[in-house]
Amino acid sequence: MVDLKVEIAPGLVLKNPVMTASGTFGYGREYAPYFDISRLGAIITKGLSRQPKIGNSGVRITETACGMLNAIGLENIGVERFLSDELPILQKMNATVIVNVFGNNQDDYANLAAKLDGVAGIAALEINISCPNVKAGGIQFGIDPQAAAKLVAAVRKKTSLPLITKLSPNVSDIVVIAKAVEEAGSDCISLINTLIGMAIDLERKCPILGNVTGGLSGPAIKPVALRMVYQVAQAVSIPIIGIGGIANARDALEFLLAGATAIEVGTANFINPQTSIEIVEGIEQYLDAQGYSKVTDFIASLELN
Amino acid sequence: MVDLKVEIAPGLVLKNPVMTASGTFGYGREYAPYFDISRLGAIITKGLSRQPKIGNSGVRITETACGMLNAIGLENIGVERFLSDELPILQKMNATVIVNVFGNNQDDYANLAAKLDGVAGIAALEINISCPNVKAGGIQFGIDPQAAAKLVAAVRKKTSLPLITKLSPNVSDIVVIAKAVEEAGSDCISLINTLIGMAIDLERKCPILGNVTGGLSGPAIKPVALRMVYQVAQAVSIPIIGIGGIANARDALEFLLAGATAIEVGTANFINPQTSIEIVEGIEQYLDAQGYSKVTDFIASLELN
Amino acid sequence: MYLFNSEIVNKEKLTQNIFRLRIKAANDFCRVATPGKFVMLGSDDSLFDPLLRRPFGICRWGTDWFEVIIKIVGKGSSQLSKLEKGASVAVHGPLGNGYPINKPENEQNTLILVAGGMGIASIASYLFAAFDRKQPLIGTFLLYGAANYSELILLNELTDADAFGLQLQTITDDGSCGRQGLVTQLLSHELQNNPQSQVFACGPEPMLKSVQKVLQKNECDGFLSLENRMACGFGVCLGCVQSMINEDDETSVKTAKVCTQGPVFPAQQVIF
Amino acid sequence: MYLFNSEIVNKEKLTQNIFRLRIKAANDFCRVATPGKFVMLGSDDSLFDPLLRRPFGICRWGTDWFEVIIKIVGKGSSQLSKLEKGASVAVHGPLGNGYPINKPENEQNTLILVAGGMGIASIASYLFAAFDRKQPLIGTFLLYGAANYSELILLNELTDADAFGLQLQTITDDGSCGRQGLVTQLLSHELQNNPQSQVFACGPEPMLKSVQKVLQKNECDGFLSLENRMACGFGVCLGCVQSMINEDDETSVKTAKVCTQGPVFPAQQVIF
Ligand SMILES: Cc1cc2nc3c(=O)[nH]c(=O)nc-3n(C[C@H](O)[C@H](O)[C@H](O)COP(=O)(O)OP(=O)(O)OC[C@H]3O[C@@H](n4cnc5c(N)ncnc54)[C@H](O)[C@@H]3O)c2cc1C
Ligand SMILES: Cc1cc2nc3c(=O)[nH]c(=O)nc-3n(C[C@H](O)[C@H](O)[C@H](O)COP(=O)(O)OP(=O)(O)OC[C@H]3O[C@@H](n4cnc5c(N)ncnc54)[C@H](O)[C@@H]3O)c2cc1C
Ligand SMILES: Cc1cc2nc3c(=O)[nH]c(=O)nc-3n(C[C@H](O)[C@H](O)[C@H](O)COP(=O)(O)O)c2cc1C
Ligand SMILES: Cc1cc2nc3c(=O)[nH]c(=O)nc-3n(C[C@H](O)[C@H](O)[C@H](O)COP(=O)(O)O)c2cc1C
Ligand code: FES
Ligand code: FES
Repeated sequence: MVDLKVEIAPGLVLKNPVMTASGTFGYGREYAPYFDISRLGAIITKGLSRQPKIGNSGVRITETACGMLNAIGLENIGVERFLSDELPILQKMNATVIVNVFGNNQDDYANLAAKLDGVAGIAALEINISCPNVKAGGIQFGIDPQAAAKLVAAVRKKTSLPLITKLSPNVSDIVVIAKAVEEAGSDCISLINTLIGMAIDLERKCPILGNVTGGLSGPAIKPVALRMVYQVAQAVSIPIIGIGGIANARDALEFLLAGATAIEVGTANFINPQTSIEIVEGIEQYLDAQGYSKVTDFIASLELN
Repeated sequence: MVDLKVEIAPGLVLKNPVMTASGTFGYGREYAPYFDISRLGAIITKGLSRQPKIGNSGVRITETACGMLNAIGLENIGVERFLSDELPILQKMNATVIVNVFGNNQDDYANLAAKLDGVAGIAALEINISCPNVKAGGIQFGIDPQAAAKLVAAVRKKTSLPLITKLSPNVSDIVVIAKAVEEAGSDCISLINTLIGMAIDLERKCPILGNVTGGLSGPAIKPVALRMVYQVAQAVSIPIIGIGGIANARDALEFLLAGATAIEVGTANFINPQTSIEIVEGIEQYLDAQGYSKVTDFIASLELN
Repeated sequence: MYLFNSEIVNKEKLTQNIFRLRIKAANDFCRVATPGKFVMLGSDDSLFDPLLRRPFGICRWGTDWFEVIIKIVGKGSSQLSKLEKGASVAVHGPLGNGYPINKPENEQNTLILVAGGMGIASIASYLFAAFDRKQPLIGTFLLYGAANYSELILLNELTDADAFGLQLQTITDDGSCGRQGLVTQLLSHELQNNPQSQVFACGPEPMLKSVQKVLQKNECDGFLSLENRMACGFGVCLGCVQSMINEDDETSVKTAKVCTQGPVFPAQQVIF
Repeated sequence: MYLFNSEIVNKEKLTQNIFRLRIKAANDFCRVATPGKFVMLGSDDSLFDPLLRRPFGICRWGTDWFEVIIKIVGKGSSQLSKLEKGASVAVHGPLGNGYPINKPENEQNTLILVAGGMGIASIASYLFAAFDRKQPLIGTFLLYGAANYSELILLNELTDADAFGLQLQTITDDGSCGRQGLVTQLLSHELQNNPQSQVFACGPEPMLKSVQKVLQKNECDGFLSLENRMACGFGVCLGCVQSMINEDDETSVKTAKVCTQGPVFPAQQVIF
């Protein structure tokens, strides 16, 4: 049996490299009827803000070719209610929990980091500096390396939790941003968040989404995600979590080859709630069949022709 | 019958808004067996350089979810042979010809512009400042607004032809680049070129493309293209040509609604060589049925809810 | 809810672009189905266009099968329409909360079912469940509107139901069957005759909006079954939310997930 | 070449994962088909996964039909495998340049056909064309290699051909049919017996490479049919190019489009 353990931050060893992407796994317990969520490497919660947010109005999702656009607008129950109502349930389920947070400004992030620091049952913090769907959803931090570094440094000061910074793909040079957040003290980088896209209703001659634009996710974006993971893996020495269009074990394995230490499953959770656990099993079977004794031997083993 | 004429640059009126994207229509005559190519708004040739280029070796194309990656490497016969061998044929066919060019540096672009200036049978110049597949394929100009502006200004000096600048989507802020090239004297902006992506062969544990990364095109990228066209349309006053995943008349109409004065059909030409002419017919039928007397009334008529 | 790959055991064309699929299901699935619940259906997991599964009401069910009625409107429904008897289909359900099926408090109260267009699939699930339980439908009205005669489906099956006491009225936009007009006109009329009625309605949003107005005007309660766009169907994407009146704090609005908290909601709570 | 939507008139399973489709075609299509040419096939233009059409050799044709033999290896081929008799299919072809079908200059020369795996579909097109023209195949060898017995297809149909004079030899990787080994071993042997032969070969790239070596060693001419990845199939994407020896200038390399200049090339020109 292949050893699937991976270390995604100093001291943070996951039982396997499969996590669930923020915003696609609710607060975790919604998946409990479908499988034992403690079997995942980790679950990453819907992005939390200091205060609850009601999100965008109008149509929030629409399907595109091999992808979907969402403009949820970071609707969430807020950090307080998460800690009181949701986290205890996840602890009871023995799930490894990574909390995703976002804010309107540096203060918000620092405050959230401080609030979550030392809370039992939280394995790590993923800061979303890349949500395209709200004006103040952190996107300004995601495209400017200086701003990103400053934010990461501020959060770093407030937390002893392993810190994952989630990057936006909507940039000219992902490597520059990745290096900046590594430098600033991020323990790990996750990428990619959604590409910014738009869909139009020809009949009604208006944008389909209430928010006009939205985040593109799903298999359509996998090639972009894979490229960015590969580029960043060449440039940084902290672990990388690959995200973007992963729908099955083969996709996940491709991201590992490209240099990701772990992966997050997003949109595919909507199609089949068991996708993430099937990916755990698929990776295990594949590596076993290939004779690997540990997944870490497989990671970043891509060969150039 | 709806009037399909559009003006994409001062004095350059096309018979309809449908063109074919560079690199997906050969030098034009390859499509002559399938329909009368003079019926298109214009055909845009494979990107030309001063000298012929042999392109990349290894696998050059691979399919992805609702898209494809290409790493052709700008293989082309060079401007001289185009002028001697291809252009006369296109003239005989009465095709409206727009020539796409690229270079390694500003000199190359200026030189190409000078050479093509005043040549009979060329309706406009499209400069590709955005090809991701060769190190010196212009990509540096495509992501830096200053460099883009300087290049456009230099080309502008060398040609009296209508000048279209083709932008890369691999940027943090497409609007800044668009404004820079407008300012620098471009008559028109075409967007988008391909997104940079990658595909991996799990069995062989290596990148599928010989060039490791390639350009992502096809329906998968349509939401990104539509968003960028919409954003740029809000910001510039020169005409915009929409490109990206257009596969049928409905797609084309969506780009027109978003603010494109014309569109280019790319990857879809590979699937069905008659796609572009079917789109001309489809646009005409749709607008006729909707009671439009001219397509320009439809362009940019998107309403926000 | 259950997650399984199943088989199409029957396929029936109802109109040019509406068809019915009977799909195999285990006992457990059928035991938890109730009128108004739905399933997410997908056809082939190895291709990604269409990507997401699509929601359809569970229209009828037996011990080891259930039926959906699907109108072809886009790529998901048209792909499902290509599946023939014997083909496999991916099923997730039963999902959501259906119509309240406890008897109306007052036995004398009438129940008015209002269906617009494909809303009939959801509304019919209530009727078929009653038929299958041999529950009499005395005092039950079905007000059914559609664009034209050919869009009115299930008429034969629902007319058979006369025996059970169901009173059916149809109305069409073009008058090709029943009265000419909108189904809410029928509703206004019936509510005047039967002011104490319970109302269940399903149909396009503009119709539900106007049903809500009629109910308000008549100070009558009712339930609306919504059909918002869904990505997941089980409460995790937040794509399907609908604004609702916040009962705890009437000055503010809250959102409800149509998939898990609905699709059936008390009419007075929904903010369109 | 022609571009049309057509109908599958027959479907036949040859092995677990190889099937044959007979597709309706107009006279004109069949008149310009020659052995070694190919078609681009697609199944449904309204869905984009798979996106591109896929190339398959035209294996046989009559007055108003042609056949392809398809091995399921990925999403395109597996989607085509789901089409049943009566389904529609999008066709573009005949494309490319096939095998030279003029008689070998010297009538006495033997013709050696070398097929590896699915390369048989292309090679068989030569044989079927000969059968259908009732052209005798005296002095024609078919050397056919595959992984194992069950991967050897068309054996019956090709054995019938014995009557025409065809000499068939099979070889498998595991020895489950014919000799054990690689088809190029058979080729080496035959070329020693018949040094003046003409050779046509189709199969996976490693096989063609080694065919090329054997031909070189025996100073023998031949033609290789390549199966590079294709996006368009008609010369506009430049995706399928293969490096070739530049005859005009032997110090430099040129590229050829496999789709329009091939797929069949003189063996000595190809640079693998
Ligand atoms: C709980 C629930 C129960 C349903 N029950 C049934 C049923 O029993 N029978 C039935 O035929 N349909 C039912 N529907 C509707 C059905 O889900 C949609 O028709 C289907 O998802 C459309 O998918 P498509 O891929 O064919 O169309 P798409 O290609 O996705 O869309 C086609 C057109 O419809 C529009 N559209 C798609 N979804 C919606 C939406 N939810 N609201 C408004 N416009 C939309 C699109 O913008 C587009 O114009 C139900 C929906 C819900 C939420
Ligand atoms: C001129 C020509 C004639 C052909 N004739 C036949 C025929 O008669 N019968 C037949 O079964 N096949 C034939 N092929 C091969 C056939 O086109 C491919 O098997 C098919 O396109 C694969 O599509 P897919 O979507 O099923 O596989 P994909 O999902 O595209 O790929 C499946 C696997 O095959 C690999 N692959 C795909 N295409 C190629 C390629 N061209 N070269 C190397 N590896 C590849 C992929 O990397 C992947 O590992 C021919 C190809 C050409 C160019
Ligand atoms: C409906 C939806 C909601 C999302 N919400 C969040 C969020 O709250 N925080 C965040 O960091 N990413 C969010 N994302 C982005 C995903 O976590 C992920 O980065 C992206 O969807 C790409 O992965 P995929 O292609 O596998 O879906 C959301 C994505 C979707 C589709
Ligand atoms: C095979 C291929 C070759 C291309 N070559 C060029 C080129 O030479 N010059 C250029 O400006 N764009 C080139 N492009 C980009 C297209 O013109 C177009 O911008 C892009 O493919 C997006 O449109 P689509 O999604 O409709 O294909 C090429 C695209 C493809 C797929
Ligand atoms: S459809 Fe996803 S939350 Fe309702
Ligand atoms: S397949 Fe496009 S040029 Fe050959």
